[in-house]
Amino acid sequence: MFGFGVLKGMLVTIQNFFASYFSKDHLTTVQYPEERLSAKERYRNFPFLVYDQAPEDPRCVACDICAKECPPKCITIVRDSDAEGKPLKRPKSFDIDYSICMNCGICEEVCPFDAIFMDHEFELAEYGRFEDLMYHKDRLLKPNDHFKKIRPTDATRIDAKLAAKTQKPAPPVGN
Amino acid sequence: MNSFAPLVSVVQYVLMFIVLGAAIVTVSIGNLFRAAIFLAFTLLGVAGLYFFLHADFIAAMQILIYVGAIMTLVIFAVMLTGKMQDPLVAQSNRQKIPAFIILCGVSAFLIPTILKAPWRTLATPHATTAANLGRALMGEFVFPFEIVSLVLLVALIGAIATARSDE
Amino acid sequence: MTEENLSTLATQTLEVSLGPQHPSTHGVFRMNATLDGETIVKLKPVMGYLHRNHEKLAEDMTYLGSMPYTDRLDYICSMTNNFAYALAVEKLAGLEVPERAEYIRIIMAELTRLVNHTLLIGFLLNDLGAFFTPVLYAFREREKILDLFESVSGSRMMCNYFRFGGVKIDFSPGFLEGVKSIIQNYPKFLDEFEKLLSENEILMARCQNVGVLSKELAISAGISGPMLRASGVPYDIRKVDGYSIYNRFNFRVPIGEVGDVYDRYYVRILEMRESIKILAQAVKEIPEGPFISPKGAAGAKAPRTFKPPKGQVYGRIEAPKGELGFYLVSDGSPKPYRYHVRPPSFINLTILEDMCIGNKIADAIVTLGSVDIVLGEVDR
Amino acid sequence: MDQLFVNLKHSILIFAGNFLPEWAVILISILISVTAIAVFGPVTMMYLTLLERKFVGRIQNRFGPNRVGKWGLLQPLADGVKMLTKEDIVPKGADHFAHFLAPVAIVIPALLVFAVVPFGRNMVAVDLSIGILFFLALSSTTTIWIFVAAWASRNKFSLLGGLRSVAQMVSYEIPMVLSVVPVLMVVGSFSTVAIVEAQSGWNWFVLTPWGLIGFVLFFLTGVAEVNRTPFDLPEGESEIVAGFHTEYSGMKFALFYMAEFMNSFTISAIVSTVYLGGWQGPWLPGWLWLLIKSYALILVMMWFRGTLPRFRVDQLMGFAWKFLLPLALLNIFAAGVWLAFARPVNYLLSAIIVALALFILYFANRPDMPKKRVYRYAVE
Amino acid sequence: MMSINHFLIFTTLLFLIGLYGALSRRNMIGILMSIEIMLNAVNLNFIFFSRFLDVPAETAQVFAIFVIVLAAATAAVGLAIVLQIYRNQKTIYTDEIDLLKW
Repeated sequence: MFGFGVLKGMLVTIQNFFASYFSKDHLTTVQYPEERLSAKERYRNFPFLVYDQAPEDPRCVACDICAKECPPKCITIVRDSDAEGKPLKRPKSFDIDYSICMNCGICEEVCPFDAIFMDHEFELAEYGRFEDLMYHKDRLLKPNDHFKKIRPTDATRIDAKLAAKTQKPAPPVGN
Repeated sequence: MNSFAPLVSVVQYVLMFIVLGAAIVTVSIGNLFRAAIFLAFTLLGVAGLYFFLHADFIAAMQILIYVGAIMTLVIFAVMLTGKMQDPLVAQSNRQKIPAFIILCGVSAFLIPTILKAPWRTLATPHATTAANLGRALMGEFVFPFEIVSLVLLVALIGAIATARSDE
Repeated sequence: MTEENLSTLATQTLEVSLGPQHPSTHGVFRMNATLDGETIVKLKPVMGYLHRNHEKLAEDMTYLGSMPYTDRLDYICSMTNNFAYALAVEKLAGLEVPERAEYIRIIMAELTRLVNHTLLIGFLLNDLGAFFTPVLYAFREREKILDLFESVSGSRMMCNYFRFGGVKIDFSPGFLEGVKSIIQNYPKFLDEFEKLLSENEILMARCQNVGVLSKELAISAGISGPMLRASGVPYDIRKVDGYSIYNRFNFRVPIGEVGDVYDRYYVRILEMRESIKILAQAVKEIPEGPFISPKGAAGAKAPRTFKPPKGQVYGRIEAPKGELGFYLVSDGSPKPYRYHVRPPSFINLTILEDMCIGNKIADAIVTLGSVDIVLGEVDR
Repeated sequence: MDQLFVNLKHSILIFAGNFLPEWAVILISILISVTAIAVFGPVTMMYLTLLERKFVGRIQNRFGPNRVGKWGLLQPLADGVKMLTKEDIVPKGADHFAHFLAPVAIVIPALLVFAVVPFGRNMVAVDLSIGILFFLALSSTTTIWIFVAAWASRNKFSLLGGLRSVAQMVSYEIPMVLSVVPVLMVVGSFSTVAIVEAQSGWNWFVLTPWGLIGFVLFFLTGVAEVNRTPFDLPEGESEIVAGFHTEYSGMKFALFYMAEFMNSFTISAIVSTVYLGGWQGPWLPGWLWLLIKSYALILVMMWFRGTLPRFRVDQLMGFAWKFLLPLALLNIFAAGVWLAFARPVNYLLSAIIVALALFILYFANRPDMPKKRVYRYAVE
Repeated sequence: MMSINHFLIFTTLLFLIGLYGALSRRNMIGILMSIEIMLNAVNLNFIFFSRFLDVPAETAQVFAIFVIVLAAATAAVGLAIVLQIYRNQKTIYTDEIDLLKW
């Protein structure tokens, strides 16, 4: 009483004032553009598509599972077809509306072909609200090396799995 | 007085005109809230004149009591009777012109009197200090001082008792 | 100018709309307060500015699809929201949860409780007029827990971490060490926090006997969580239901006496200390093993194959803010037929007027702060 | 060093006296003093904002402004440019004239009181015989401009803030005036210069029993007079948005801000003058001593801001009327006793009176004081 | 130095302005404000006389203090009465308060 509680509180704040000059724990601000925190490996932001060799040949087979399971329905896939109109196992267009996507990572979980993953890229500011944040296939496709770089653990596991799959004769998949 | 005196009196005259102007606005403006603001300026100007008359203590009292306290009361009263300050309702009564005539009459009587009167001014103007004032209050004028204190106390209690809503 | 509004000076009241844009309404919440001077004579909460159709959206989505949406209910504690939803669905589908997953869940839930209560106390002090200092100290400590959440689930706030029958993924390496350091350091921070706040005369004067909620009213209004316990009702779903594996842990339930803002504040501080005790036990006992049951893993991989049997279920947990329940009706399809949330914030908010009437307007803000609402949960 | 500025002014005047008439020299002398104050006031205010943001920032474990210029030193300029270029919004229903007038008029007393602050030996703009009274009188005029601003804005939050402000400033003025009375009794003059002279040779009034109490009283009421935490109810942002300046933007808002900061500087300067010996001090030049003392007091104000929540209206009033006012009155008595007796005895006697006063007031206010509580846990 | 006549004319005018306000205002608060102006004019005269005429300065200043104090009392009681009238009569216009007029 008698203001001693107030004085005690003031002691705490002044301790913090001085500690901010000495201890990193008491000056937690990260000076963002100059200083950056290293992203956690599991960090998920927006999805991207993986290709192994060439961007024309993505892992995605346009099965549409991610589009169906996406909770906010931000993925739109159009399956490619050859000259005769026979559908091919690759997307003609693959659009993700980043302004709608809520970074839940469910597309990555449900993808049976390990073709879509969550990226670490977060500096995505654009001038256009709609068209600029609509990511088309060309902007979504990134090499497997990028995936390896950002998430080494998952990448090795998945690469091993895919390698095991290709060693075995591929099971006939009916179109 | 040194050669600086003319400058002082220029400032004094300016102050006098400010006071007069503010007072005229105070009594003639329709919006009572603004009238109160101009009254504040009038009172501040008068306080300034007290400073020039070397009545520092009175000047400080003027600011402290008039501007600090009475003006607050007035503005409060204006606010509490806010519905009375409808700009559409005339704020002056029918006595406007008679009042002006009376004014002219009184000034026609007073101003010549002032001009004619043989004022015996002092060679060296009086000045006093707050300490002397205090001694006067506690010595010569102690009885009126106590009476005034009592009046103020009674007025305070009376004001509180009057303004209170009956519950 | 009618006769009526000119009646007398004394009864002229002032109607003030606090919010939806107001510096301290914890989101887009609005209180239509009628003031007599500074005293509140009437207070009407207006909600719904953040309505996002959560429940109906969920009925058009697979069971898993709603999981990320539950994150956004009470966006401060997504983990417990996940927990309640997962618990309800597991009850519906009869899924078993592996031992390790239960421990993971409890660690996450208690960490969330720490986050929520720390932040709440920070914001409560902001409502009291402290210039951001407690809230920034709270943020400083919360960051450490959020870092852990990020390292394990990939996201700091919208964790989307729980899956039916377990959790999404096992701990990342170093996570348990992180929890251990929190168990070690958090009490120190709480001591500092208490030294800063608990005995501060201004805080005590502002909080004591303000926004008093009687035991009877609390019970009949369906209040839950720390608010109910601050009113002196020893009711904690962790003890009552013993859901998950809470009955294995040794912890106490702090009880308030008066049911005012100060009790609500202090009960939360004590609850945090108990949470740390639970965390310590959980970290010590956590076994090795799978983090999700095989059936659950299959369901998470292909959500459309996850079809709980027909039936209805109510799953509830002791969320940091109170009883968070999910009521689900299944018609045997991959989508719930009916999906309803019992949000603690919303129910606790309903008696705001009863707590505020007769107090000053500043107290209404503090009372609102002590109720601990998150508008995402209130408006859904 | 001590007379650096005095000599500077003096040599300018002598130089001017070579070819200018006497009245022009006096005019120049006045102009120099006025310009010095008119520059010093706003510059102090600008850098006080920076100091406050840096200091509170460090208290809150963050940097504070550090982007504009080295250590953010250009931040005040950037803020000024921003304020100047902001749109000046006047509400539709506002009284335009009063809305414009209030912020302008509020700066004038804030600047005028600099005139009686003795910055150093011979460094006072006007040595008024009623210096302290001048300061008190002018700072009391701030009330009506705040109220005019509030009323002219036609905003309920502004009005509430204005009403609070009037009630608070009128209440705190009384203990403020009474807390200076002991010094006036001992010195026998209102003049700030005389007060400083009386404290030469470490006879600082704060070192006497009544002086200590008077110092604390004067400082606390001063903090209340300039509406700073924990007495910042007129602008309590968590309750009434921004109080009386809710509807002000751009430069008008900046003027309010400027008045507040200049007032806090003058309050600190006057408190150091009256109780801390003003510019008296060893080794360093006098003006530096005064600046050191005032800045120390300002830092304490900022420290308050970084730590304390704010009072509630009724508690604020209770604090002024039930504690500060009787204490100030008893303190006058203690000072009288101090004057009446010889050296060693008077210290003892006035210390006893002061201690007794605190003791009595403590017990008299006990029923209103918050109490510590003991919490129990629900039995298992 | 200021001419004594000028100053006295100034105070006279100030007094008359106040008088005009007191006579012509309908609003009771306005009348009170005008009365304050009149009191100020009188006070100015007191102080002026004390400085330049052969009167003890203290006497005049003490008188001025009493006037200020009484003005404060007037304002407090007067405004309280105004509020009470407003509460009972719903008006503070002097020409509408005619309860005693037949």
